[in-house]
Amino acid sequence: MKLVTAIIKPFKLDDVRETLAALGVSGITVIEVKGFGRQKGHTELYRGAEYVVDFLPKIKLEIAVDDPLVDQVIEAITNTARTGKIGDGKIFVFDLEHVTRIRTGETGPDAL
Amino acid sequence: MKLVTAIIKPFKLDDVRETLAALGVSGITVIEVKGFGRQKGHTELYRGAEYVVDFLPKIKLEIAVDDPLVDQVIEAITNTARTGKIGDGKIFVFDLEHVTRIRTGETGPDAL
Amino acid sequence: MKLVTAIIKPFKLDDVRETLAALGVSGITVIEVKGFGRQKGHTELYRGAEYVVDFLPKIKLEIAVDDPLVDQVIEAITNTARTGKIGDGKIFVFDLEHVTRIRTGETGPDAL
Amino acid sequence: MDKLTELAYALDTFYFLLSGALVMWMAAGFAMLEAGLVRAKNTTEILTKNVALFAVACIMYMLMGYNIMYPSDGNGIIPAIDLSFMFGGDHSAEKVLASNGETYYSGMSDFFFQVVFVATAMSIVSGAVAERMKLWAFLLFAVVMTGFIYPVQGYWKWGGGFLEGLGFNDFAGSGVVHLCGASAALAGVLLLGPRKGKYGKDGSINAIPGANMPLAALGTFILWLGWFGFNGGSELKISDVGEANAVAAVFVNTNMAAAGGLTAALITARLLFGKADLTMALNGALAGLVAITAEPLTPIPLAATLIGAVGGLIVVFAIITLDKLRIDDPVGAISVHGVVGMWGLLAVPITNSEASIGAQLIGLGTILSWVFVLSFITWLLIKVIMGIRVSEEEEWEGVDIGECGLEAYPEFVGAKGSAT
Amino acid sequence: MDKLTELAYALDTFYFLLSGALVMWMAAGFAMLEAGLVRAKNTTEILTKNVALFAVACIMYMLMGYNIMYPSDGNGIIPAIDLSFMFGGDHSAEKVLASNGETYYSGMSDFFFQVVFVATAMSIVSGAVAERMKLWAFLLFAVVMTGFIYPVQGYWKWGGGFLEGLGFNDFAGSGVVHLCGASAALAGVLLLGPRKGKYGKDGSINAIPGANMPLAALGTFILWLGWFGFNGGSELKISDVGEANAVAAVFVNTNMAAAGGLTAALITARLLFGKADLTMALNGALAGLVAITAEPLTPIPLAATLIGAVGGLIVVFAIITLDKLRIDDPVGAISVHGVVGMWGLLAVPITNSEASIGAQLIGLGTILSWVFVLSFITWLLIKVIMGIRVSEEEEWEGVDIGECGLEAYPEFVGAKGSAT
Amino acid sequence: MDKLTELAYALDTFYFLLSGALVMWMAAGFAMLEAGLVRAKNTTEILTKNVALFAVACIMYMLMGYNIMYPSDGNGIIPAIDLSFMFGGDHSAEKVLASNGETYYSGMSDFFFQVVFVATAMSIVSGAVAERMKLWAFLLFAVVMTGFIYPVQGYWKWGGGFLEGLGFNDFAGSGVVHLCGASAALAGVLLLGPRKGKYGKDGSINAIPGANMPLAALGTFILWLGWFGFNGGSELKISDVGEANAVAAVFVNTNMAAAGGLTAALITARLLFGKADLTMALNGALAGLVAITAEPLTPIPLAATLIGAVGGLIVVFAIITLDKLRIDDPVGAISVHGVVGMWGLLAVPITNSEASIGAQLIGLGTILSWVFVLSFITWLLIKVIMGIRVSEEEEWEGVDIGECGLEAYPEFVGAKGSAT
Ligand SMILES: Nc1ncnc2c1ncn2[C@@H]1O[C@H](COP(=O)(O)OP(=O)(O)O)[C@@H](O)[C@H]1O
Ligand SMILES: Nc1ncnc2c1ncn2[C@@H]1O[C@H](COP(=O)(O)OP(=O)(O)O)[C@@H](O)[C@H]1O
Ligand SMILES: Nc1ncnc2c1ncn2[C@@H]1O[C@H](COP(=O)(O)OP(=O)(O)O)[C@@H](O)[C@H]1O
Repeated sequence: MKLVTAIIKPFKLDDVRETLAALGVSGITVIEVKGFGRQKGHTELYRGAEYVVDFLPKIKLEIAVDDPLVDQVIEAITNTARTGKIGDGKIFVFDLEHVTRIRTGETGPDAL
Repeated sequence: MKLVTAIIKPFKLDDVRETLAALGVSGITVIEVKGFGRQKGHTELYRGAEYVVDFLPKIKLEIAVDDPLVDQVIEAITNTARTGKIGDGKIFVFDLEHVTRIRTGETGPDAL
Repeated sequence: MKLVTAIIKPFKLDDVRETLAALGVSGITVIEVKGFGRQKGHTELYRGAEYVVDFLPKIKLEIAVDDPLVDQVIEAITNTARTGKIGDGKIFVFDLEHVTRIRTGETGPDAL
Repeated sequence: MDKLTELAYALDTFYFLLSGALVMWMAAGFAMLEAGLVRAKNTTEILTKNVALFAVACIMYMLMGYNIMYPSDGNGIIPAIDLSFMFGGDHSAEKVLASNGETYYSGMSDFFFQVVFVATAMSIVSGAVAERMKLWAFLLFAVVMTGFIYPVQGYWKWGGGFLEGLGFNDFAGSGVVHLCGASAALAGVLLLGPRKGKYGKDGSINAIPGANMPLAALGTFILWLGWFGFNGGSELKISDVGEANAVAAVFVNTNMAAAGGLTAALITARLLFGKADLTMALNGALAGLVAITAEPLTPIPLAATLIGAVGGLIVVFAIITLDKLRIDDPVGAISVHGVVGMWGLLAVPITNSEASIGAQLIGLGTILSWVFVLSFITWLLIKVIMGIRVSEEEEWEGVDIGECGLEAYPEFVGAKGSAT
Repeated sequence: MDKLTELAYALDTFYFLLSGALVMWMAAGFAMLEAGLVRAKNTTEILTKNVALFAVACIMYMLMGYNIMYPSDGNGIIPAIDLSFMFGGDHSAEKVLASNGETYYSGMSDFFFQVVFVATAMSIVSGAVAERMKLWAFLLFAVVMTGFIYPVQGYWKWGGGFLEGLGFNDFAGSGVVHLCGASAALAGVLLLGPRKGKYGKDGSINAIPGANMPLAALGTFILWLGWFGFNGGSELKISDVGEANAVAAVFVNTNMAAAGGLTAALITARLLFGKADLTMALNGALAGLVAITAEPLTPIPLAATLIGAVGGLIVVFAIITLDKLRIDDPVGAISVHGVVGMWGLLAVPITNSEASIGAQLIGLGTILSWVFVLSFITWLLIKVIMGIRVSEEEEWEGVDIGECGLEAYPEFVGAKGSAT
Repeated sequence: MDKLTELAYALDTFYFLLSGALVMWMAAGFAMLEAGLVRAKNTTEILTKNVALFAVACIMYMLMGYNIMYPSDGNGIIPAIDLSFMFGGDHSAEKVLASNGETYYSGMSDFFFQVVFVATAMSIVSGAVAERMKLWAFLLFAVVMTGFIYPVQGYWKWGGGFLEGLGFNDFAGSGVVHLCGASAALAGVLLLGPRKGKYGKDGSINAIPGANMPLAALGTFILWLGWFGFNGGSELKISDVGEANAVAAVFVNTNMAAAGGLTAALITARLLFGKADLTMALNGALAGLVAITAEPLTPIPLAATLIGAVGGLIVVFAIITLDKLRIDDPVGAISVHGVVGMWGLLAVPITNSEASIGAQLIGLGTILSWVFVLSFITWLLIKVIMGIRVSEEEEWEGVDIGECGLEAYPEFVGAKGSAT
């Protein structure tokens, strides 16, 4: 199993969620984060003093999936979240050693 | 070392924290997240228009533990966070390659 | 590639970000978290009843870096985020199996 | 001379209307105070209760309450009811001129001033039962309270009933309004039980901090301002030197009592807890206001300050004590309006030589027992019929979604669903 | 006798000034209501619009509007303009005494009372076009609206123009102020289009919840309070028994209509949606207030309650219907002030035997068409010159950063940039 | 005739009391403005300061201040003190009737009006020293300021002291209240130093955005409303045609100046920064109000607008300049009340031919130096005794937890502890 995490632009959340649901992904965890990367923040003036908004609001998704689905999930996110403009975000994939579903105690792929 | 992460229902936070402390877990990092899974959100009407609350508030815990403790931690969380109702959450375990304690520079299990 | 995550004190964020930028790190994702560890929260009285602020506000950084940079990044964070007082935080390192840049579809170290 | 009488009538009416408008504004004060002191997940619902109870109070008092409280006739205990106010009507100029100064303000302005008082009494209740009482059960209680329970005891004192006859003194309603509201609240809270998580099985008392302190402070300022109408308007007349001086003295004393109460509570909290607990300071200001309400005219300013300060002192201990008794009142309404309301009633004889402690005790006891008993029965009936408490799950999730279908702060992470 | 006349003049002036101050306060009410009902990312900008429109309204009405609306002369359709108000001046004591009661309050107080009315009309617009209209385009429209469009129709009715001559009844401005504001808003909304994401391609209507319910409730309470000045002051005089009674009746009816509107909307929403939608209840209270504004004097309190209740009922359906028509009005301003404003005008003949449904319809039609057409042209010109809508990207990111360079809640995670 | 005199007395008293109530309301305005412009982690504490300073001001002014400021006697510089106000007492009807119009309002109402002014002066201070000054040190200063420093200079002008004799003009207190508050604030800020992180070692100036813009806007609206009482009440009398006209003119000019100030600041900020900075617009409105306060009666409306507009222009540059001088004033209080207060004083001769620039300068200099020097000494003493600044760690963590033990927004992630 893998944990696919994706940093995306906030307004793409709904589209991505729908695409993933269509793929059969059964769960997603969403975290609001602030991103710092090639896409630069903006400098604002507040009462005449500078005010750099360095960190841009992003959404981080965490999706645990069984191995066969990984590539499809990556592709689906890439296609749906892309605007082609800088700051579209990243996908990171980690090895997931173990999963438990708290409700039932099931473990492994069944628990996803 | 492993990183155990758990997605749980928010109101279970205090109980889980206490159980883990009893196990000897020395640190926890807590993140407020929104979850999307089998447990469905609810549809509300706001001024007559539909308003789907898809994402339910959840708490994500991250606990770095040394290998011998992993199973106990998983079990403790499973038992404490379980309500038996859908949406109780998941536990994900990752391999943790390296740890540093910033204050002292210690690394490895000592740093936990 | 590795994912370096660091839990730090909030007011160190700007310094750490600058140090990392100087190292050539091209992106960081920042998450506000609450930490529970050796540093104890404080007990307050609200209207005469106790009110334990167990969880202290912390900042979690996630930085995906290519292998050669990992040690430098750990060192830089350790040095910059250290105040020497309890609660300075931890650095956790994970193996990062795969990276995609959503905008371009690039993968691997190029995508960082 | 006739024009002069008319002008005086106009001034008194205007003064009365503006006082009423200030009291109406107190509804906003209660709404903000309560919205600030509950958790985010219960905020929309407490706002809904506050706006809706005001509307219910106006309608019920128009339909029934006003005629019960100020009946054309009555035997001192049971008023003679005709329920005709809803059709309006006012004093003609001829009648005013012929009345020899007896009729000196508009009847409509009288209703306006009175109706906002009943809303105040009801607003006191909403805070105490916050975060767990069902919305519609609460509104049903509001119907009974504002249409019947409040007006009857109001009649006993202000409508010329037996308490008035006994020499019970209550200038602007430490008893008739504040103690009344608190008694109803107490009955509700006893039947309702504390919020989940407030008291541990081991006897521990857990703090449940309010979500929005600026709102709580704003609410207190609004109430403070509105109280100038509440007490100032209760002089009922302003159009000669003596009356104008009286109204001015009431303004000054009302303000000083609030200042005294705030200061005393802030210092007490600092000494007891080691910190300057803002919510206690706010409750202290309100306690000062409640304390002076029974007699804001006769004290000199220094005395008013002290009467308020004692109120501020009392309220801190009352809040702590109620918590020990496991009477869960999220905003401190029972302490502020009930416990300190009693202090206000009992303090009248200190500065008003016409008042007697005996009459004050009778008044206090009458109001407390009438309102408590009637309210208890009403709450109980509602409990049997439709239940008064939301489900455990709804309480965890917050009553906003369950009752109102919308969150108060939907975009702020953690606003909903946070633990405790 | 002269001193008596002077005193009456003073009382009437004072009453007028305080009424005006209460109406001024409504600007804060609109600001809070709108700030509560938009998303966090658009909050600073809506606040900026609200404070700035008030300033623009004051300045333009001083420079032009007041003289247009209350000209020294005119033919009933086109006023004779002299634009001299900005230089001030007031009635001398001699003139007052010689006027035989005709001149009974200060001219300056009249301007003050009038200028806050025009600000009210303009505040209605800001809510409807919120979250997508450019700030400076909006302010440019405010210049034209408050300097020209509003005053001209105001002249037709209150300045002694042809609508007054026709027997059109509009006591405090259900038409002249509320319908006027709503008509301008409608024209703007039609040209502007709905917010992105509000209506799906598949015909779905998406809710976009407001970010801060306590502010919305506070705003409604402020408006409710201010309305006592709005309607109460519109009697224009208080200094004898008849006038004092009239003002008191207006206070009572205004309050009862709000209560009726709130209750009706809350119950309707509960029946339709299954939940007690707070925002509908708030809109219901405002609807009740708008409904009674055309005639708050003649109804008995029961009738006022019912007129308000019908307003509250209408507003719920109006909001749903406008949404179906894809007319996107984030705060419900067009429904509250426009649709219910019409109801208010048409309800006048029910209780006022001097009003005729015909004259009411003519007035309604005149105001609606004049304001809508002129506003449409103005918006269109502004659109051509500088554009009226922010860029798509700015809309996604929130207009706060784009227009004002600062966030409303910069420290709260998720305040900005959250999806939808 | 006697009844007429009494009625006039009643009207003037009522007008005075309501004006005072509006000024009291300004305390809420300052509290909201400041709570909006500080960071979330310092919000509870600034609210606590604001409510507590009001209470302290009332008590100290009752005990000492009022008798110092309006003494029974004095030599123009040192007042003869008797400290008897706290025991109350008012004009008898006989005295009023015998006074031949000299005694035309209640003495108690005078105290009420005056006491809320001193609270205003003190409120100005709290904003400037926000986010780093110790709570109890601040309240100790409030004791000295409201009991002694303010009343002495108040005596010099309004109590019949030497500034009054010199022909110094300050209608409602651009100097006596606003410059006074700002001078005390400046002394405090200089001793206190800037907030950590405000100025970089490299000379950079960092913006520290306020946490809650709706509160800042609400605070400004409250102040705007309250200012009608502040300036309008300072005419002191309304009961004849001339006085009524004067009060009306004051209302109009006060409003126009605020509108002018807001517009000028908004446009200036837009031109300088490229964005419509809401906080500057709000400060601009307040600047307009401060500017007109020294003379709101003689200007024609157009002139009032311009005097306010100049104030709005000045305030933007003052804020930028103070920042360059590293004088850290989180809410802009020194610029709004101090710099623009001076402009207000100096602008009096433009429209009031009885004022001279010389007398204005003497008044300005006297108030500024007296208040600054005395305040500086007081702050210094407090600093020596108990310290005036919180610890570095407490400042990073926010003073809410350290001083008050509770967070303003405990449920919102990131409310506390966010960087900077
Ligand atoms: N090396 C990295 N480690 C962690 N997060 C990153 C990294 N690089 C980028 N990110 C995240 O991805 C977001 C988008 O990256 P950015 O460099 O701005 O644009 P792009 O995705 O187009 O390359 C950033 O805001 C940040 O949250
Ligand atoms: N595949 C997954 N990847 C990431 N998070 C998941 C996944 N499945 C579930 N979750 C998280 O766990 C929470 C609970 O899951 P859900 O399917 O609703 O119920 P249950 O835990 O009972 O199976 C979700 O709200 C989500 O936050
Ligand atoms: N075992 C752990 N797992 C996850 N997070 C931890 C762990 N230990 C500490 N942390 C995080 O690091 C923060 C600092 O740890 P703490 O024990 O307080 O001090 P120190 O870093 O000085 O050892 C905690 O607040 C928590 O967020």
